[in-house]
Amino acid sequence: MKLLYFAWLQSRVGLTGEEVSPPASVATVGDLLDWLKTRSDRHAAAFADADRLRAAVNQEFAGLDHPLRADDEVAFFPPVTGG
Amino acid sequence: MKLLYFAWLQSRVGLTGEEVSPPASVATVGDLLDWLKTRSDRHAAAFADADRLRAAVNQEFAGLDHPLRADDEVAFFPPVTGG
Amino acid sequence: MAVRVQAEDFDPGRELALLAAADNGAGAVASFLGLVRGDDIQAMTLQHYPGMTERQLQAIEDQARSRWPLIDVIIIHRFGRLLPGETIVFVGVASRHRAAAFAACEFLMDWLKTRAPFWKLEETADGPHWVEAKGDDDDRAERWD
Amino acid sequence: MAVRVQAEDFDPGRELALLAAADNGAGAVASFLGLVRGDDIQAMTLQHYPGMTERQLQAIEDQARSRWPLIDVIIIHRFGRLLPGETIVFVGVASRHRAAAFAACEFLMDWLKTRAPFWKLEETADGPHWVEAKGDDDDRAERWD
Repeated sequence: MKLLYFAWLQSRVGLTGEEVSPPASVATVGDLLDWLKTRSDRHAAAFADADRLRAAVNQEFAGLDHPLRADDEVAFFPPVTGG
Repeated sequence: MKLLYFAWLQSRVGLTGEEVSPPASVATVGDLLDWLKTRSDRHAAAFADADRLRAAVNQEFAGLDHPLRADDEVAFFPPVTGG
Repeated sequence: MAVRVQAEDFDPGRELALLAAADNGAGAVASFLGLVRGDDIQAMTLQHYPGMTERQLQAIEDQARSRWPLIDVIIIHRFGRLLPGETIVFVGVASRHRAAAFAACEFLMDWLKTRAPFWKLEETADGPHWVEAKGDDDDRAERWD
Repeated sequence: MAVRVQAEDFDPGRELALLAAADNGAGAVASFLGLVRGDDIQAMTLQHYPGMTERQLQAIEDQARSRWPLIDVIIIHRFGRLLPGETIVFVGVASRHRAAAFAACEFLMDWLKTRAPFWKLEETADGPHWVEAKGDDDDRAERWD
């Protein structure tokens, strides 16, 4: 599973993205977010406040209950501020 | 008193404007309009339907009850259609 | 003066560049360009009331500036005979934020449509005829009362 | 394709001229230009999500076209490091009538502000910081639901 991080999430995690293989129990975006917190202290801090984050699955916005597949591209980021 | 006509009022009256000296009884825009109808058959036809006309006194929109002075510039025209 | 009434053509892109000038602190520029549609008319002649036109447009600009914090306003309206595709009117507004820029630009057009003394004579296959004012334009202008 | 995501600068006047092209039957062109304000920041870096950005902007254009009869739409959004006064975004809409052009232009900006994956990093005297999303932008976007 390909993960991408944007804006302040990049510097908090210390990565712009990563390739991960979560366990089968990770079935949704919310599951993935909880599992990511266990990967390192930086992950734990970066993903602590899920309310401040948004997600996209395969380049479409997705909620916490969105189902995941092993080959999905999943992005996490703060609310957008373009325009 | 200087009168100006615009749009279809010009061709109906047959004039783009005229210099007039209405009698003292002509005190308002409405009075002027009624008096103009007596000047010729073309005037009578052109000014017959006051609802379709608008007026300006000294280059500001004015209603039928707007008072008039001898040296005013008074314009009559249909509702505007610019832009 | 930001209000111009002219027979000559103009370059809307140049006006947009003036509104977006780097040193004026604007974050938002909203603009409107009105053109002669060419599908059913051969030409359009715009008559206006010289003197009153400039006064009214300036009054409309003043009114917009009193309602929103505007950095710059440009209003250009042409008169005379125009062919399909030619520009009739340009209204552009620069402000710090987009809400004010959009609102002021739309307000300027709505008031201009109902308060600036211009009249359109369309030349069609059936001959020339004066355009009738639209009740819809009055309704739009009244939104700002 | 009417959607462009690019680092390079562009000429908004040229885009306006494309929208006002004489042969497309448009009577109304509404446009918005967003700029880097220079009063309190030294530079602004726009990060985006390549791929998703283009998809979202195209989806926003499609949504606008399904709501209003639009002749042409141009959306340009820049990314990378931009200095005060530089253009960030251009949205322009051509339609037969002004009501549709104004509404669609404002709709496009409101949806772009809340749905296009861009993030602004401001460089100020205090150092760089990521701009926080504004609830006001959400409110404006929800007007169209």
